[in-house]
Amino acid sequence: MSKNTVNSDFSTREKSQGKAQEKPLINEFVVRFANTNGTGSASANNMFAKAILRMGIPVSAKNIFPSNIQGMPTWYEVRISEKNYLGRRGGKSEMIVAMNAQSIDDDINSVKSGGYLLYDSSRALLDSQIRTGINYLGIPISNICLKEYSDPRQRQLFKNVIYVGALAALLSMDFTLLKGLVRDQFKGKEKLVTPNIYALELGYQYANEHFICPLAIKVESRDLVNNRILVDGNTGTGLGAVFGGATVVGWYPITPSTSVIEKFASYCNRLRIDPASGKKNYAIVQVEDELAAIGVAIGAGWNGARAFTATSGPGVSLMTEFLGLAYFTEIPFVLVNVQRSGPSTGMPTRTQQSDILACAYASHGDTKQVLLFPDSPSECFELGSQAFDIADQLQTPVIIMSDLDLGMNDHLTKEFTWQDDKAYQKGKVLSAEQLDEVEVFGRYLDVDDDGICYRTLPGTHPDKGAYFNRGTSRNHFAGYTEKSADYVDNMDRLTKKFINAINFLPEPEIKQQKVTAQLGLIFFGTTSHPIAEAVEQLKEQGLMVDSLRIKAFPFHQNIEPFIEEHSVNNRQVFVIEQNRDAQMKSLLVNELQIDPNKLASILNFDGLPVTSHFIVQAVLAQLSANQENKKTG
Amino acid sequence: MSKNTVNSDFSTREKSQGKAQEKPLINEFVVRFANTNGTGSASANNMFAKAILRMGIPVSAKNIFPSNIQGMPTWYEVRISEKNYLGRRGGKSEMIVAMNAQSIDDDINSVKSGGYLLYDSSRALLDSQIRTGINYLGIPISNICLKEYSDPRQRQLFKNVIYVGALAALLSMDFTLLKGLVRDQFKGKEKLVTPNIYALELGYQYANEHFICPLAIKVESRDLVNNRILVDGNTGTGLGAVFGGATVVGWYPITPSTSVIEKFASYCNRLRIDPASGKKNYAIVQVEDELAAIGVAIGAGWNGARAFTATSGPGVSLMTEFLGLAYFTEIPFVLVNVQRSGPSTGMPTRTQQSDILACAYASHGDTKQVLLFPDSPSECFELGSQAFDIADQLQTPVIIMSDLDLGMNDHLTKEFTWQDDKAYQKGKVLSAEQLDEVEVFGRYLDVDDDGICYRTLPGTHPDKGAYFNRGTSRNHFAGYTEKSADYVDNMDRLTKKFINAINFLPEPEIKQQKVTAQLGLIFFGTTSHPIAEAVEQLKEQGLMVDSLRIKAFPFHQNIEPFIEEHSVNNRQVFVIEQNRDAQMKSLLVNELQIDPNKLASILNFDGLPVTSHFIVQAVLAQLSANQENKKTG
Amino acid sequence: MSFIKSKFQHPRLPVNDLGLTYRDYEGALSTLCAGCGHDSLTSAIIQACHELSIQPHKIAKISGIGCSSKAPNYFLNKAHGFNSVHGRMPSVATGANLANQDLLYLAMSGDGDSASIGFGQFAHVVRRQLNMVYMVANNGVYGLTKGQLAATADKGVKNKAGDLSLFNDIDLCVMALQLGASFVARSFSGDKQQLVPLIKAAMSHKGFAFIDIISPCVTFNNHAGSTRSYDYVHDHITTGAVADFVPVKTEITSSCHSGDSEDICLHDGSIMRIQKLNEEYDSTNASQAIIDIERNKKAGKILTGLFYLEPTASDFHEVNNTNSTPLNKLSQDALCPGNRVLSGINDSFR
Amino acid sequence: MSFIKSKFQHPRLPVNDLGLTYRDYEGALSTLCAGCGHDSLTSAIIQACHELSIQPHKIAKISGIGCSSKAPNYFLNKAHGFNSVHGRMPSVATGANLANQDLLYLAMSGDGDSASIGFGQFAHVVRRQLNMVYMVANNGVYGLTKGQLAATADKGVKNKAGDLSLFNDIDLCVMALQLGASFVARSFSGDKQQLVPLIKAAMSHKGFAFIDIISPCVTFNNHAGSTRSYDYVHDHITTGAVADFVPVKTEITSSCHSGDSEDICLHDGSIMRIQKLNEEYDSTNASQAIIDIERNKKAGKILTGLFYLEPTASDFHEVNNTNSTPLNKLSQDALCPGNRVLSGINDSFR
Ligand SMILES: Cc1ncc(C[n+]2csc(CCOP(=O)(O)OP(=O)(O)O)c2C)c(N)n1
Ligand SMILES: Cc1ncc(C[n+]2csc(CCOP(=O)(O)OP(=O)(O)O)c2C)c(N)n1
Ligand code: SF4
Ligand code: SF4
Ligand SMILES: [Mg+2]
Ligand SMILES: [Mg+2]
Repeated sequence: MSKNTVNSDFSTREKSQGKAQEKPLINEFVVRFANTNGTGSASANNMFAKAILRMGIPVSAKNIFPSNIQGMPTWYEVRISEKNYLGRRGGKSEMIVAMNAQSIDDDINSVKSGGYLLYDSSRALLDSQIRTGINYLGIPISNICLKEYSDPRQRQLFKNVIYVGALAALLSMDFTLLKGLVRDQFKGKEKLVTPNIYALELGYQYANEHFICPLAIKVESRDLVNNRILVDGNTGTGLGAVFGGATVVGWYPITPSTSVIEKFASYCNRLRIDPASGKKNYAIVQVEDELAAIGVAIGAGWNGARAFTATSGPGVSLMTEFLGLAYFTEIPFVLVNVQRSGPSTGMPTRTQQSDILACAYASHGDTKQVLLFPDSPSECFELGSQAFDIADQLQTPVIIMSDLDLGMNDHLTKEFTWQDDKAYQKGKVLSAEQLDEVEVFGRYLDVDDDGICYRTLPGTHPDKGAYFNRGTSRNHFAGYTEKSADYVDNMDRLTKKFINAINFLPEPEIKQQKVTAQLGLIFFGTTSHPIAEAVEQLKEQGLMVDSLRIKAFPFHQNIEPFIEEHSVNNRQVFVIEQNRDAQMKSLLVNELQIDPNKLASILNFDGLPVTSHFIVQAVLAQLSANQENKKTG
Repeated sequence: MSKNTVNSDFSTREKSQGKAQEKPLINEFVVRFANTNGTGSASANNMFAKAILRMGIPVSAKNIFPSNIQGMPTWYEVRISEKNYLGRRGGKSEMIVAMNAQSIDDDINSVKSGGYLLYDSSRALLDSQIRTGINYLGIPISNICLKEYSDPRQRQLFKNVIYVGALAALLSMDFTLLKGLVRDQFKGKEKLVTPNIYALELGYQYANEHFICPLAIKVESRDLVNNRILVDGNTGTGLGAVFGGATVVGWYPITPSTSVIEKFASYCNRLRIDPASGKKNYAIVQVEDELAAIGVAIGAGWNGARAFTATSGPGVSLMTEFLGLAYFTEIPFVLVNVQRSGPSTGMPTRTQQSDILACAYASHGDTKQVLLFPDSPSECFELGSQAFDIADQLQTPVIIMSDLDLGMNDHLTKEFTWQDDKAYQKGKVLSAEQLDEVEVFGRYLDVDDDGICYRTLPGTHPDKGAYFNRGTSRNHFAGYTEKSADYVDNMDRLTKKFINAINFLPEPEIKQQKVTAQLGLIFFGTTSHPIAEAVEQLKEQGLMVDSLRIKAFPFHQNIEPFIEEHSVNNRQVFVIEQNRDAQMKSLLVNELQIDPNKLASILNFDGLPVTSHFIVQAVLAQLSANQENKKTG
Repeated sequence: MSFIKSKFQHPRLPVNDLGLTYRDYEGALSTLCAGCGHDSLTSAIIQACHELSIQPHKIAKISGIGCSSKAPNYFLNKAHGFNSVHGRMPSVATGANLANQDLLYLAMSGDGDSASIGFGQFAHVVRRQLNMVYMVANNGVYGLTKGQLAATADKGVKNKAGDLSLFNDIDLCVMALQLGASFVARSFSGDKQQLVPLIKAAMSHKGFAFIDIISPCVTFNNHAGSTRSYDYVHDHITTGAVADFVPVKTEITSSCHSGDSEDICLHDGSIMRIQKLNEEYDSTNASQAIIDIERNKKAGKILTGLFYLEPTASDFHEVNNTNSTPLNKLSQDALCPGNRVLSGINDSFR
Repeated sequence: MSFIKSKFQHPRLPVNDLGLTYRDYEGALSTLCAGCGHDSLTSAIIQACHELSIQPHKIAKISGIGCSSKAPNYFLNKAHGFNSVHGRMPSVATGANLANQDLLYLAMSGDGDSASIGFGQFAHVVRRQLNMVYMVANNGVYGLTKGQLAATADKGVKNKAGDLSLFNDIDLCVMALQLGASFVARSFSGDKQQLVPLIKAAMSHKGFAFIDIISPCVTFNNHAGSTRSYDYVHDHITTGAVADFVPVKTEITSSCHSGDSEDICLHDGSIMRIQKLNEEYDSTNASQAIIDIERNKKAGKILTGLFYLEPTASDFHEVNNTNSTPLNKLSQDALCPGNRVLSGINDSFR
């Protein structure tokens, strides 16, 4: 076997130190794991990220996986940043753990000069795979496993744990803490603790014995995490729905939204069993397709239960007809759209923010839908529960616009919070008693002049309040009509309600310099992750930035002034989004009647989360183009 | 029975003349028919309109019918206009034929002062139904039928023919011509000719005997029709598809698109039977829903047949997912969208242009669809056949945006024309021979640098050209890829193709004054019908107008300059559309990067075709608001 | 269809156990064609509900799109109704039922609505054992869009426009039986004597109850040659058994004499009393029912009546083990785990 | 799944009548999980096509979405393929077939793709008698989305995640039989001896041919307790008859010895040779097939083999009376009525 190991030149202490960066890089680098999917690497990689977290160092993790079940390349990128820069950094990484023979050539090229390649030296690298300027850390992982384990599944699984152990030594991680993590992770499956720790130690020892540890990149404990947690957005959304009181779910599996429902289901299973009877205080039904999924949510919403469904791209398209019905019949429910790269099946395991127009104007005819744009798992939780209040109060669907990056990747995020004294806002639903007091009940009477009418639930009152809910035009009393005046009246009221919706929606998050800055950045959802870093980098270029994060559609009245202020006096507004067609910009222009030329677009739509680098380059390019124009124009 | 007849005071010669307008109104008035649906009135009313046409007088007809099969009020509005104003005039009409007891109160109020009410006097009117200032022409139609016919169906049917006969006398129509029309209409069913002519004569005689004929409104033969024809848009579209070479249709019934398919089927049945074998040179399949309908069109388009489907509102929403697939996989086919009033089921028998955004950006992800906007039945024919060339050349779906008014109402329109020497443009499809010559075939290689790649059809070549068509991202050789660069390359090429599409699409129709006029009107489809009249009325107010009719999306390069020119120097551009949310304006603003404040919207969305009156009032209101702003601003 | 409905109420209109008259179960005036089968169906539903003394507001009416799907507007004015989108009623009914299992779900659909666009949803709501009454007004055509052939039209018949039905028909009863529905029947809107007891039994049945009701379209499918015309159906209808519905008057179910082989005791204690007309008839054998239906069809007969009944079937909520308190009535306390639990959850992400 | 496929071609690889080797029928390298049933299915298709000497480019491969629907990428590289959207393959296949009836339509779907989201399209393409081979790779789960239960999963089983299958399964063979498919069979991807002849016969059959192929998902449904695992299927599979496919070598169909009661002569003159293992077996009786399937299921057995075959069935184009020249090959002359006809039409609007 030793014949297969790579020339040890590349894995000696000397080498690995010789080429390392001059000054040690502490708590500010990226480790990339290249694996094969279906080999159990995800949990080991996750363990690595969590160990960093427990050392008090800010960390983020991106799982870049194929639309496939087994055998294809998959990457996991851990960014460690005590500066709290947690967007995807992009570019080459300081270290790569290259466990996949299929992708190793590319992986070798994606190491920064002076960086490290940890690889399985059980098989020799090819000459062509030897790149000068990077450090090769060969560990004969397969051979170790072959010797240590007889069960092929274990041989496979523990490979991953071994390299985590090695990293602990190489990066100077807290090994005791790492072992504690294993114990926590396998709580309930204690039998697995010892072998996992053993595997960690195998790697740890090997590295200590063969390399000078730590390397020139390493971690040091800090206290920078505070009460933040490391969790994915879909968990936040699913848990938010539990706290928000959702009881009815119709759904159909689709990546990357599936885990919203899975998380909802598993928390319900823990937290929503009636203590007296042992029965479920919820009903989840995996239906035949997305048309049925949204139909279930609408039927339940009509009947007064809090209901939701979750889907992605193709599912959203299939839900279009029902979204129009719900808009027009004014039925509350929540739709979680975890966006992925379109169009069509597109890149189903890549991220994007490209369903904005499809959702905002979903369905034929004049329709507008309420959208929420969470940017973090904790906001997924927050808006994921609030969405039910909003839907009930506005009597309309609320669409939570998440995306694959937010939904499926682990992010460092504020801990989830809940006010126990905050009562659910059920909106204008008349009880039997209230109905008794009402002189005339008209389902579509705009009694309060806010566009929101009173509704009744089936079964409420023996004589009053029943009406026939329909997708056809109707008068104030829900009676069928083809009268133009009735139709127009109703449509105008819906517009009024939509404008009024702003009062129920979260305000944008605006960060202003003392003096209005030269640059105004507008963004939303995961586009906000690299902003802090980009702002810093722009500052280094002498450019001050004000920023506005959109949290909801229809747009809050603060947005237009922000744009106006930042598009005069040589200032420039950028709208940053992750789609090709500048969909959010379109929505801003349409709905706020803004001159599109006031908004420059920064569009990243390659399926990977946008980086600060991309943003900064785009800003600089646009600014110099502006200069150019001024000269020539 | 005579007891039931209305006080004859109101139906005497004296009365009917006494209140008539001073100067006779010739060839410039509206006759409105109020009927009950399911009573066979449509064909009689149509006969009336056609008789006017044959007298050489321009005429248009609007059928305002309920979403119901039998027993509900329905109206038929015939506008006679030797000035060639053929948009819906709106307002009150000069004459009403009031045959429906349910709606008669409203009908009486919709007669112009000095106008005429022709009604069935077999039953007495109520006192409340006697309005001063209009002329009552009572004919005991039911009684006549009761006496003349024993079969209840005939009693019902001939009522309608009788009032047409009466109108012939009252309006001084060419009675011989009318009888000739009956003969033409019942060609093949000769048995029906005599009884129909007899019924016409019953009415004709009664009117001549009881009223001074003609009235002060009347028709006079002219020669103003030329070679124009009177036909509905769906006939044009269906026939266009026959001439355009469509062979495969999947469809699902929905008003108002159903007759596109019915017409296609009936013309195919006449014109597309293989003379040798007696077999069909086409295949139409009524499938289970709209998802299947568009699936059929896509499958056939992929396989190289010209295919189409037709639908309306809810069907468009259901087709969303497949539209995204077709955009992304670049499959040609034609979708006819005969728009109706949305959202949801909305007013299914009323017109609107409110699916523009839903179609232009159909489906999740970044997608853009090619749209055509015919404005007349002859353009339905023209674009309805050209659409297949466009789709084949661009390898993408083409959506024909018709509407209920255009599709189902009879319009006076240029005769259908066809160039026998014009060959179908099948676009870049490689034959076996061509494939043999090609070095490397890549389905998505942009060989000509126009964004349009070469495609192959299944079964063409034993060894070359086969590829796997998929909704997932792919490289130049149609291989699956999740590489960001490949994905972006493909998406950018689709953008390039979309821009290039302009070269294949009809140019806008621009009508310019010698000097750029103060007003620029932009409109499309049926919104163009009242324009000639509106322009004239504005001229009377001293306002000169330039106009631009949009015929296709993506937008032609002439449109932006038109807007720019007309939004400087106190000029004003209006976009006229039949929807609530200014959808065409949004599209213009988004796609041309135009300041929305340069475009004032005129929005008619009550389900009835927009009138010149509405447009003129809106223009004047906006202009005075502009003035106001200038003063205060 | 008549336009002026007399407001006159006979002072001695018969009242039911709730003191309600037939009028209390009526709906808006029908706008369907005069003579439409769906109107008879409407009145059978009204009669069944009235006679069973169901509280009208404890019913929820759900439908798709079509003339048949409009019908719920014409009965039970005091019940909420939901006229949804074409072919997707079953999913809306599912959501509604999940939210509140205490209402009685009366669903109305057409053969276009259920056998074409909605066939997938139909199959899956059967599978889901939703506790509902699912009625299809089967006229062999699409009434509302003017007479196109439905998938239930017999092969070889022509519609009024002369189009030929080219393919095998889909028999929704056969499909419901095959997919495991626990109550399956067919009837004729023109035969109230048969129809009303079936509707009553379906409403008393717990679980998924399906009734296919042949309901002629006088406007588009009542011509000679149609196999869904009044005349044709009158002439070709047959049944395997006459069923009578005996409501339970007391809450006790012991009165249920299940010893009598012809009586089926329903979930609520009411009884379906069956008189066989055909030896093979067996309401507990779904396969036999399919064979009978198909044999009759081959013989040119339309078999009607109760085909299958599984009185002890369970419904979705039993299978799901849902709390018996309707989900839409649960308080925030029961739903929201609260802050203390949340902080434990937060810890799991550290 | 292996990543480096040897380019080495054995110089004496057996060639078929067209001079093509097995390799000429292969596709791209599979990216499915090692051991996935779908890969065996793929190789059975390759073998069937090779042995039948079908010209690869005269085949069109159509599929929906799922691991199974990816499979067409892994066979017949020289045939065009269309991987469409989830559950809607049947409509795409319909359009394709209408456009060109001269190709052989090989369709691949999954149980999620066909029994859930696509159930409506499945039912209607059966009804439409489309001339195609419709294969479902039935693994009881949604493979590609990581193991959720499909509607074909047996009631009471658990998936790998531990979710219980709560409702009756949908048996697609029973449905196809009930809806009038003219060729219905079930097989097992692990049993090529049975599967290959069935695929060949399905390809030779004119009309709608359906094969449900149990194709275990090694990753999500191969655990103990699954009824779709290799072990379970091996242990519980049974058949009513062994069928062998005898291809026709000459164009003359007289060689078809239909006198032999066990031989079924197919449309193209090839023969399906049936050896009954069960007395009741009758390939011409769809009702009997359903009964057999269900009886076996109750007995814990999975019945496989050819269930039903109607060799003289007609297909859509026959019913529609379409010209035999494929519609996509008709010239403009045949399609466009031209200006003279148009002016007559114009006159009808005057
Ligand atoms: C998505 C969609 N497609 C088509 C239609 C048009 N449409 C309305 S009713 C109907 C068919 C109704 O037939 P059926 O369900 O048999 O009811 P019936 O009118 O015969 O009672 C159709 C196709 C629609 N409303 N929505
Ligand atoms: C409209 C839509 N909904 C959901 C999905 C996600 N999805 C992809 S494959 C699949 C199920 C596949 O299951 P099956 O058809 O049984 O194929 P298998 O993978 O088991 O072979 C689903 C739900 C999708 N692609 N499109
Ligand atoms: S069209 Fe037919 S189904 Fe519709 S209301 Fe009239 S008779 Fe009834
Ligand atoms: S997940 Fe299952 S069905 Fe999909 S490739 Fe793997 S084994 Fe096959
Ligand atoms: Mg019907
Ligand atoms: Mg499956």
